[in-house]
Amino acid sequence: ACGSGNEETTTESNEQTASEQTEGNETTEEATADLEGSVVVDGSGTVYPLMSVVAEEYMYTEQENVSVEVSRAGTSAGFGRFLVEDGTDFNNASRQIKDEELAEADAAGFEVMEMKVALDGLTFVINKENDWATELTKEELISIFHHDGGVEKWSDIRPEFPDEEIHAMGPNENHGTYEFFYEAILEKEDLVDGVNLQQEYSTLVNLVSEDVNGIAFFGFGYYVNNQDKLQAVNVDFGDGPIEPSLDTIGEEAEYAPFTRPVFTYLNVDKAKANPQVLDFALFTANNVNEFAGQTGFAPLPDEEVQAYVEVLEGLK
Amino acid sequence: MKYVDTALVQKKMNGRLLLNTFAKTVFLLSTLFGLVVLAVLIYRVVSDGIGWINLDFLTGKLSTNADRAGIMGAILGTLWLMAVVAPVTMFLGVGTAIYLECYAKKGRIHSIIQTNISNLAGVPSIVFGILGLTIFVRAMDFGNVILAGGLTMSLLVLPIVVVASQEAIRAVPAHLSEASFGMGATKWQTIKNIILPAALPGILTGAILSLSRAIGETAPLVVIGIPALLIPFPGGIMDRFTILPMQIYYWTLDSSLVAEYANLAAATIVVLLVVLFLLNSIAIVIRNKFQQRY
Amino acid sequence: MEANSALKKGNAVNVREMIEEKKSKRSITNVLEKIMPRVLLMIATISVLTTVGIIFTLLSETVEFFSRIPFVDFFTGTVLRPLSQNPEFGVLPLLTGTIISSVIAMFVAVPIGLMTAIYLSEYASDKVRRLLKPMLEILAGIPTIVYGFFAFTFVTPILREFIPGLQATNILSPGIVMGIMIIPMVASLSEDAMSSVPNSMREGALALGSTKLEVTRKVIMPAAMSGIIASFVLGISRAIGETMIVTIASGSSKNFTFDITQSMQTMTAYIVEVSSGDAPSGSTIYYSLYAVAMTLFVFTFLMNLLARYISRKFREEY
Amino acid sequence: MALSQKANVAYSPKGGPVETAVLDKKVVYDTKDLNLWYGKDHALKNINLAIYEKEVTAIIGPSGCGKSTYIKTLNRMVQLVPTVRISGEISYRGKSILDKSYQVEELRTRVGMVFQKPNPFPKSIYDNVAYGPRIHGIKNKKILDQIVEKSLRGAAIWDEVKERLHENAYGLSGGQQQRLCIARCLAIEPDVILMDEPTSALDPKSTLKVEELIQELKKDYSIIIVTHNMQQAARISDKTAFFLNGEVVEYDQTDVIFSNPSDKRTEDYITGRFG
Amino acid sequence: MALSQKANVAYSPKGGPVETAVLDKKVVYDTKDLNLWYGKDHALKNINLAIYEKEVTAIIGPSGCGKSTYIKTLNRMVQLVPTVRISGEISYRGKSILDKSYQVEELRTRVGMVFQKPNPFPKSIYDNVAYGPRIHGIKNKKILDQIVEKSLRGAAIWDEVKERLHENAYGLSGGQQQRLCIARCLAIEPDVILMDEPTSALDPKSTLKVEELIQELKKDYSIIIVTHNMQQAARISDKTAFFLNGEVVEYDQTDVIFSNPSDKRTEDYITGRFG
Ligand SMILES: Nc1ncnc2c1ncn2[C@@H]1O[C@H](COP(=O)(O)OP(=O)(O)OP(=O)(O)O)[C@@H](O)[C@H]1O
Ligand SMILES: Nc1ncnc2c1ncn2[C@@H]1O[C@H](COP(=O)(O)OP(=O)(O)OP(=O)(O)O)[C@@H](O)[C@H]1O
Ligand SMILES: [Mg+2]
Ligand SMILES: [Mg+2]
Ligand SMILES: O=P([O-])([O-])[O-]
Repeated sequence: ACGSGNEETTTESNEQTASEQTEGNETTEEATADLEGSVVVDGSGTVYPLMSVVAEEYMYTEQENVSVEVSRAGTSAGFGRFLVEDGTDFNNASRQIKDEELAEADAAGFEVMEMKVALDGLTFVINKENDWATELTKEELISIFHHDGGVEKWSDIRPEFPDEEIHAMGPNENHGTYEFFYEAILEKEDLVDGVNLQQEYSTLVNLVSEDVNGIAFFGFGYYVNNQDKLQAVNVDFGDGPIEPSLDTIGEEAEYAPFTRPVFTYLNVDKAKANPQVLDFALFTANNVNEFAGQTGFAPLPDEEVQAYVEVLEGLK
Repeated sequence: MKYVDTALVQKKMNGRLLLNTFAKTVFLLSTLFGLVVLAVLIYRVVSDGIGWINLDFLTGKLSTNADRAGIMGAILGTLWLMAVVAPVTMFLGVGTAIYLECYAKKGRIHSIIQTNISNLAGVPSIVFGILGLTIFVRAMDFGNVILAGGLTMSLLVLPIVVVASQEAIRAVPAHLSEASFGMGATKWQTIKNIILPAALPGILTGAILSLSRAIGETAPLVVIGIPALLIPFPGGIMDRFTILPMQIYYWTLDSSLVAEYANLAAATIVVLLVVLFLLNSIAIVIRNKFQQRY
Repeated sequence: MEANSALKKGNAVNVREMIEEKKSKRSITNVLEKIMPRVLLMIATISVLTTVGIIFTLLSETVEFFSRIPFVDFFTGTVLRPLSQNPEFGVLPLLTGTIISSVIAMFVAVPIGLMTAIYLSEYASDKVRRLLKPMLEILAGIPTIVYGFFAFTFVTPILREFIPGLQATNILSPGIVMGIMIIPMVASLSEDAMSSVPNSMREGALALGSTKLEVTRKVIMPAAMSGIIASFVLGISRAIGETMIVTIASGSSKNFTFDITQSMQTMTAYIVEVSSGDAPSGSTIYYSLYAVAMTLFVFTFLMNLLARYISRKFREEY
Repeated sequence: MALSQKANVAYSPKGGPVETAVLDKKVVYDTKDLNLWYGKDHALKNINLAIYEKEVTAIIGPSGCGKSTYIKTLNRMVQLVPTVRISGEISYRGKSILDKSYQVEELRTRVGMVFQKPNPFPKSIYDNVAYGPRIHGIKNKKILDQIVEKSLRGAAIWDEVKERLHENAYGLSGGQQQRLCIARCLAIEPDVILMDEPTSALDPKSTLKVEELIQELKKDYSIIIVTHNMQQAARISDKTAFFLNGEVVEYDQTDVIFSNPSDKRTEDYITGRFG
Repeated sequence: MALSQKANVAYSPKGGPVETAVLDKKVVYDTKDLNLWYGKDHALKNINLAIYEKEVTAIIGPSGCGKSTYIKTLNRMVQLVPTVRISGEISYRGKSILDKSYQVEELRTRVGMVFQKPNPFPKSIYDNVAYGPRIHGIKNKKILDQIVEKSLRGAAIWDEVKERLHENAYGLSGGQQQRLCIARCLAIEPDVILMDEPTSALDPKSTLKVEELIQELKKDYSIIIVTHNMQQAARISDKTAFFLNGEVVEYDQTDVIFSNPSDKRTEDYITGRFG
């Protein structure tokens, strides 16, 4: 029930999924409340909506004396706080941890456990009044953002498009979303000069919703919640335009080239030392699929999640 | 020989008077401009927010779910922050003011401190945030807890309290302290028994005004770092916390995620403005009621 | 009256003796008397230590920053890409953002603040002044976050009705709102300056047949000019240091541009952005935070000094 | 004492018709049944006075008797005090100035005023004098130069300041400042000059200069001067009004007032028995 | 005038030895060659004065002559002004009080002071009187009660305030406030009471009351009173010192000063020729 104008379409179906899944999960409803202490989560702004809901649910239904605080400095910045001695307990990430970062964890002397929490579709959004760029090929999209794409105006993409300058935007380098885009899609080629990179997703939403020539990319969740203000570009990966949706952004589904897993990283040593951290990790693994849909993510396959539960149980 | 042509003067007179009347109108309109903006601002905020203010909102926990989100955590955080700021600034501010007004000789030390205070008053609040981050959060390793935030805010509003206290102390007529000295009281006895009680209303007024400044400040706490989602209520000065302006900040930013957050932000602004209004009213009451006529 | 002296003689209480007797116990008073000045001096020193602390923290990290990024590159660079793979640290985008937003603010605050001051000091009756002044002061007491919200959700949409090219985040709207926030400051300080021009000056001019407007323009304002200008400078200083309004309403693009319809970042907003990202200490971007803060500090410090210098140096002798 | 002319008594305690002065002197100001209150404070009570052209009229009386209030009523400066209420009538050159329709700005260009404390503007000497002409629309530099010189000469200060016209007026001594204020007043060529204790802030030498100046000015202007100093009134004025507690006790030729007052209170005051 | 006793002249213009008073009166204060500067301003010049026990000594002189400065030197209050420099000597009961080693607080518990403007503390009447004893460590409620009553009786104000001891002192009239200040001073049972124009802010009736009180008090205390009012000095004092421009022009029995002054300036002052 936290969507905006789009409640009828998404939320209801999600609630159904949620309740179905709840039946399969005995742990959820029993609030045992025997743990206390705090759990500190930082990192991805993309993952924030999902993890904040998980954390809130955990505190309301599971352990009311445990304080789970969730911040959202962005994936990379979050790792900065995570990969130090006495850092945060969890770091959400919208890209995979890098080798250098893992090395830092080693240096700080603790073990990191990676948990995928959901699947996210990198979504390109345009203004509601933009009636020409509603369907673009993957290559055309890349050419808009690539520094060498040779595209400045819409008409540079296709001659029938307006002769107007394109305003390309995206989250800034603090964000995993940026890095995913930069590394996996642009293959580490620089972004176009003059791209407007912002810290806050809300700024991006506003910018595009008010700018006919704007185009921005970010996680699917930020699009779902702003369908009244934005429209998504349907991407043609070679087999015709695909609309990003919960159904299409699965790992094997049609939107897969722009789909990426999102993660949370756990400081294993802290989980061993602090039962509430471990407990929250378990809760997350057990319940994250339940909340994925309503926050704009596609859920992971159940087996994958179950594997985490087993690993975590082993830490007890 | 006449230089001043009376007829000409007479002719120009009407134009000058008209210009004067016109200017007066423009000046009045300018004055009203600020007030109109104020009215619009308050109207906007209230109309967006008032529907969301109810007991559950005021006493509830924070939530990502707009319907059940409450601001008790932020209110308590604000109160805890005040619990640090009020005594610290009063102690430092009044102490400094007493030193400057009663002890310091008008010399180098006096002018260094005095100049320093007026400079400090002009330092942007965000710079205090960096100071707090570097000293309290990191070097002293408090972390981003109430104590660190409170100490940072205390330094930020210190000049306000110092200046107000100085004025209050200076306003205590010399003949009162002379009477006390004349009885053989020592300086400290005179300060403690005569000057401070007489200056108290002025000092309190300044302290309350400084508190209301501290309550509204956001920038330093952004730098210090306040979690976006923190549900449990703070219970002591070493707890992490959020405050009303930070909640407004996050809700404003996230309004693109959940549209109702904009209403929550507006509702929180209403609460914040009411708190500020109450504080300022108290300050005015103290100023009017307890001000002694000597 | 005779009864009085009788009372004195026959009285059991001998205050003089008691005072003498208590004198031995007055050591606490004496100790307090000795240590209080020192204690208070120590307390007073804390404000100085705060300044020293600010300068020291800013300076030490800034020095490290400049050991990585040449001083000249920082102050002449027009590209600011702190987080990029190949970062660049030119502060000019932030400086222009800061200066442009402050200039816009002053375009609002100076005329309106000054005219308000004139109205209150020269035209308004006592009663009206007593009513209007506190109301204006409310405007100064509104938290900046509220102004930020106001700029973002109200002023920008309205401006967009009139200025089609205006972006959703832009420097114009927060500039205007900062100006509104500063009006009471300019008004109140200018009004103080004008009210302190002695009445004899007003009477002298009125007696020559001047209208109030002429008195104000030709006599009061020139006489109060130093105070008025000082109020402007303090207003600018306030605008330079203002954070939340620009952070919320101008976004975080680091454009080096003079187009006020665009999103720009100020020094303060940059500090907010970098510290919300919580840059890991040791990284260049972390140090850049301090370098920018130092620049900001020096800027506002100079403004405050200037204001004080103006109001002291050019104070009129009446 | 330099009283030479003789005129009929112009004082009319019962508010009856004022007898016209001989020697063809016209009435400049005619005050009838003037009452003035500051809030509840009855500061002027039933004032009836006729003031004549090209004379020096002195107003004397103890502190607080309403002297300043009265002359400030003559150019309506008194109405700057918000609580003031006035009844009765003052006519200037035949027109009732207390009428709302009478433009004060115009009145004040015809009636100059010099105050107790010299109050030059914080501008150059030149700009002080040129202030009046300028606001009345005279912009021509040459004409202004002439006006400034003439006014400064008229105020007997030209020789002292001609070398430093563009220096700040605050560099002048108190006596010079006061004469500058008189010059400023002359620059708009007034008809009447009101002076409220113009020498009380000055040393004896400056006082003498200003007194001489006043004697000179009365050839062209009608002057009303308030003074605390009875010797001064006796020295320079043609007529003298004695105020007490907001009332005019006696108004007559100056030599009559000082040599042969008809009211006991006047005599008491003049002989220093009170005030 | 109630002067009955006779004493030798205690004035010694050349700073020579002061003759001892007859009638067994001891010298309380002895001032020798006292000079005092406010910055560069030479406010007291070569003062030599001996003040006697259980007498009223009046100090008269025109405004600015140094009267207040002198009596504030006697309890070293004058040193609250930072620019003050002093040379010479004042001994109180034989001890030099200008010595750094002399504790001012102690001096001031023995020498009370009453000021020109009544200056009660913004506290209750009771607390005002109890202030002195309290700061000197007397906390016992019963004893304080007694002291308060005794002092208020001593200052002849007990009957007027006994019903409202715990009301704020600012509710009292000016004259009552001044007597309260005297009571406050009596509460620490001083030896000397300094009074700086204690009646100048009071109406005639209150003045009379305070004057009667002073006559009463001198049975137990030595009183030094500064006054502008020569009649008052003549009415209540035993000795009078006439100050002029920071110097003591004449010091003698009050009746001598007023009937047969030896200095022309004293006579001029007393007969109202200046000041
Ligand atoms: N602005 C004012 N508001 C209220 N009362 C006033 C004001 N100005 C003067 N008065 C009162 O009006 C009475 C007459 O004052 P006015 O200044 O005319 O006396 P004055 O004869 O000029 O005395 P002085 O010789 O002291 O200048 C006095 O009682 C004074 O207190
Ligand atoms: N705090 C001060 N600083 C500088 N000069 C002072 C100070 N107090 C008094 N004076 C100067 O010292 C001189 C004597 O002043 P004092 O107050 O002793 O005079 P006084 O005889 O008490 O006059 P009054 O009758 O007006 O009270 C005066 O010229 C005065 O200007
Ligand atoms: Mg007057
Ligand atoms: Mg005195
Ligand atoms: O906020 P991010 O998910 O892009 O790091």
